[in-house]
Amino acid sequence: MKKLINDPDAVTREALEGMAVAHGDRVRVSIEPAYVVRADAPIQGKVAIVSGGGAGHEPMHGGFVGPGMLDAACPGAVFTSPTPDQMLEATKAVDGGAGVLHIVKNYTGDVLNFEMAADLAKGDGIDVEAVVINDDVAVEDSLYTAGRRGVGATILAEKLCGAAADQGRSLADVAELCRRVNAEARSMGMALTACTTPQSGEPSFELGDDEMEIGIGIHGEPGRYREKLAPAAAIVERMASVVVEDLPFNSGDRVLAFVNGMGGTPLIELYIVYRDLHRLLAERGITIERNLIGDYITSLEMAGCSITLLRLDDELTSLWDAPVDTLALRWGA
Amino acid sequence: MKKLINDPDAVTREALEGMAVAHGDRVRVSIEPAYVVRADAPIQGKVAIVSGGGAGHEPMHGGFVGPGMLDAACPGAVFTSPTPDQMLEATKAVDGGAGVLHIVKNYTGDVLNFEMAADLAKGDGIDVEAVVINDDVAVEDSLYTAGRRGVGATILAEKLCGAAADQGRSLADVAELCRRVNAEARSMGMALTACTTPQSGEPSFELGDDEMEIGIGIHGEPGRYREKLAPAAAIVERMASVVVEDLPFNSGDRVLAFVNGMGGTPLIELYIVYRDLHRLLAERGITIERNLIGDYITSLEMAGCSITLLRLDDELTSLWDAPVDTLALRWGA
Amino acid sequence: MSPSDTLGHAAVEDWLRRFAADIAANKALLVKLDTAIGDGDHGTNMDRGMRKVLEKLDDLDGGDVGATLKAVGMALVSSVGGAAGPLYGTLFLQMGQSAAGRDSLDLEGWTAALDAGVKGVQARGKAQEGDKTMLDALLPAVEALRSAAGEGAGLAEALERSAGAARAGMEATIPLEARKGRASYLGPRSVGHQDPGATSSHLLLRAAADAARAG
Amino acid sequence: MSPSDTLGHAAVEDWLRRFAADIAANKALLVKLDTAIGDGDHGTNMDRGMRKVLEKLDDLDGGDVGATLKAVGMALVSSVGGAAGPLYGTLFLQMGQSAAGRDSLDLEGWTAALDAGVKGVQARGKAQEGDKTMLDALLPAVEALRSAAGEGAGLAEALERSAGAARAGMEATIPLEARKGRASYLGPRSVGHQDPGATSSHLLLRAAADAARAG
Ligand SMILES: Nc1ncnc2c1ncn2[C@@H]1O[C@H](COP(=O)(O)OP(=O)(O)O)[C@@H](O)[C@H]1O
Ligand SMILES: Nc1ncnc2c1ncn2[C@@H]1O[C@H](COP(=O)(O)OP(=O)(O)O)[C@@H](O)[C@H]1O
Ligand SMILES: [Mg+2]
Ligand SMILES: [Mg+2]
Ligand SMILES: [Mg+2]
Ligand SMILES: [Mg+2]
Repeated sequence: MKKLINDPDAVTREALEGMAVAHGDRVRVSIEPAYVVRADAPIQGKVAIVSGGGAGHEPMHGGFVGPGMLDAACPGAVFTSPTPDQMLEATKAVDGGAGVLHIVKNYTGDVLNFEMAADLAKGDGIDVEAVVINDDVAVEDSLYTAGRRGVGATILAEKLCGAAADQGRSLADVAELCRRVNAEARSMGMALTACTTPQSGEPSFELGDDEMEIGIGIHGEPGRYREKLAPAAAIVERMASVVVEDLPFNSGDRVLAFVNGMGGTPLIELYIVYRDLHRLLAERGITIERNLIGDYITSLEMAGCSITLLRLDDELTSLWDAPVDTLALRWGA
Repeated sequence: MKKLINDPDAVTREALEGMAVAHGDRVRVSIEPAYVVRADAPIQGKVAIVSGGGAGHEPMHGGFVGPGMLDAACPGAVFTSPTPDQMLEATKAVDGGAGVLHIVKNYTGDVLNFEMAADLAKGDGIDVEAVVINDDVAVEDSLYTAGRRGVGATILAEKLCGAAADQGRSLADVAELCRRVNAEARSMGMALTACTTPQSGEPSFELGDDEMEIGIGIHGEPGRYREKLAPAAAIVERMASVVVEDLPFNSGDRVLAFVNGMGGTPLIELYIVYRDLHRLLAERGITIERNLIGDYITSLEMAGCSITLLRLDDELTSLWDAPVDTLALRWGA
Repeated sequence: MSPSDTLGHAAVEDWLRRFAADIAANKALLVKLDTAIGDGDHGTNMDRGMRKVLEKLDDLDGGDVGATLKAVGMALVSSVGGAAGPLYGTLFLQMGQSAAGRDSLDLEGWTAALDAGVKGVQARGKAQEGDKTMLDALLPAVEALRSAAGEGAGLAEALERSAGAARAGMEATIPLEARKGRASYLGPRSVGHQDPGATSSHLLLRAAADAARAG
Repeated sequence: MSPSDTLGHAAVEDWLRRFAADIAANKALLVKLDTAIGDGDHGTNMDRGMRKVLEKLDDLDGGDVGATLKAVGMALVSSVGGAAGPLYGTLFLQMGQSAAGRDSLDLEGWTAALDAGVKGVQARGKAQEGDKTMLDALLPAVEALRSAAGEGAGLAEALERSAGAARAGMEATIPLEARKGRASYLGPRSVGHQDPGATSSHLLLRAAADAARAG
């Protein structure tokens, strides 16, 4: 295992310490329990937004804490959902009296821990709503299973809900928006290589030189399918057609197209993916009205990418364009 | 070789096509010859700043084109300096009558091609100054060799000179500032893994599971030294002490600390590196006044990092804080 | 020393310490199993939690088995994270609830406590037997306790049979396709692998049987 | 057909086509050599450039050797990039300058042209013999042409000797520590590897000797 770390068990803590000394002007960092809140929290009268999840997906979520997006983020150990006490403390730290939205990615661990945290926070008199994001079309949607994973749409929901909260909307409104974003977004991911968690020290799966995993999540799990390596255009076709047909996105739709790197893929390749995605959508009469290209929801050093499409309307577009001032997303501020 | 590409010989072109459809509101992209200019170029009366170099270092340089930073960037093939005709066309496209600064990284190819381009542009009546950046302390500084490489300081120079140009300073002034930034900055890099260019298809060097390369550049070259893998704090000590002692940075100095990822290193690790760097500098009485942490000058998917320190004074600090509005660096705008 | 037919507070502590040691010893195995069909953290998650539990046990005073089990549950909830944190946390919290105020557990008390714990896991995780989760070890273990009691077995013997049932349930997860937890994302590719949570649950019941025999 | 003692325009074209073919055939080797002590692009850079040159040659009209060589230099400058682009570009531009208006080159003309080209490379790149660059193949090649002429050798024989000297110079780069170009960053670690630019320069002069023999 080759990593720039000191101690596999201290990765999250030491990175938080780095964040604290680097960005004390923008965020307040608590090490124990571990959470990051915007420096000026709580904002009185504004709905606060809290997210969290295992570490190893950076810049998600800590990089999205700031005006116009998240009020707090709770990181767990690498790929391990954080615990209710972290979420509870973060929730208390950001509550400005208008309630707190928990944006939760649909993984059993995240859902259960956030559930317990919400119960505790409610016990403390804080108004909490939780919305579970489950946009990953690689997984069958079923009542009898853990259901679809939450992936790229999480970031879009965090941005859009952050903007809505800034407009002074109520907790119920912001939560409803979050559900709508989730309902209008679909994602799929693929990997060219595995990743290695500091704790395990071994690659998360073995893959031949001419193979790729299609339908991966963001935790180094093997994908749904193992296939022969293909050119970028074919990979884009393979993923985007499933994404498009699932919602479905139709001719005439305006979308936000999010091409996300899994951590180990050079940016230049993401632009090739975007080029091919743009062509494919154009052929289907779908217009990309906004885009996001880069490493935003990663899986350590995994090489690969994911594609997320969100159907836009004027409201969503204007919420997307609203100012945001975080470490990883910043405009208009 | 596992890459999200269609054709090893078309990587730069297809990525530029992606950039053109993604960011047409911010930049104008020319495919043949290949260059990227800010959408509103030329800015009359402002000194224009042009940089360029091989591709594979993204977001450098295309990601730094925009208000407050570069007016144009010229990408070559992966790791191959662009050609004079590209630089000439870009120079013409951005000249607003106040002259053009070429910021050139010190590699024989970059220097020679920019030299030819400057000669051609001068022949066309454009006032051109070139400043060569050579901040890499891993390489001996000597009149009889190719000298030190240009690495992390390039980005700092581009930002600071962009801000100076925005203030309406003259070409001579901006060039002088660029030389000063170069003189006050030092860098060193290391790799945990090699990288693979699309053209060669093979890793740029072989490295054992317990080895690292110290003193690498940004082109997949082996480093100056091959050493046993070490914890992050020891690696930081190994690199930062050379950087500090080279200038030297002294107790009482205020610096900008730039922790750069080589492309395949998770952001969480860069924050651990920053934590350890912050400690080391604090012990030496050096204050980090500004910082930059992330993948800005990369070497494809190489895992590793570089550390750049720039000695600040009030002028440099306020130029750093000035608004910048590019794809990869954006604040105050 | 012949095995006693109740688990006193010391025996419960012994059980927890054995479990912590077994988790530590099997950390790499649990990581490996979780790497195959999950995200490779089950071993480190459980180990982090059980190390926290050991710290708690060192600070304990009083002999209330229920209070101890609750403290264990709280420690797990606030240190394990992932799916296993709330699930094992709930198991212990519910066991503690069931055993509240008791200074020892006989077979009936132990069975009632474990049953309450397992019901808590079911309520929280909404999984059923055959979904390829820890429940596939836990549910047969409760069943085995009941039938052992019906056949008049002593405490140690009953816990031995419950550990055996947990082992069989754990092994029976191998051919299953996962329907809950992270492994469900793999669909058919989850077949052929033993569930990590069922494996740690077997360790839990194996440690209980060992504590009962020693106690 | 016995070799002629001048290189006419057709022979010059033949030389350039042979060089393009040799570069294409040795692309992987040049990449490998450049990977060891540089950035692994010398083969693709030169191949991209020589493919552009071939396009240019197809469009040529007129028999001015100097004009052709200049066109080749321009094509290389605007397509190769890296260090090799300006350096090989300059080599051909200066050769073209020296041969301006000539429809053929005799040994003296060829020697003068190559000498001018190599001086151009030196002026641009500021390298000296022994710095482990293409000059380590080029400079001995010019030297060999001169001594062959002094000894009364014919054109083909002189070019053969010049190619031999280039090969020896190329091989002699192996033990050198690089002082120019990317390989210099390696310091002592550059020792033991053959310089890629010297290797392509040997191909250039080998192709010239072959063209002269065939011509
Ligand atoms: N809904 C559920 N009900 C019961 N057990 C579950 C459920 N989901 C997951 N598990 C158990 O949790 C184990 C995984 O735990 P762990 O790896 O620590 O958490 P995570 O999956 O969040 O990484 C699985 O092997 C399975 O036995
Ligand atoms: N200053 C110089 N003078 C002469 N030749 C040089 C000089 N610098 C580099 N070279 C030659 O250029 C070759 C490398 O070319 P290439 O790989 O195409 O460019 P780059 O080094 O920019 O990637 C080296 O092997 C060397 O022979
Ligand atoms: Mg996990
Ligand atoms: Mg190169
Ligand atoms: Mg797990
Ligand atoms: Mg090269």
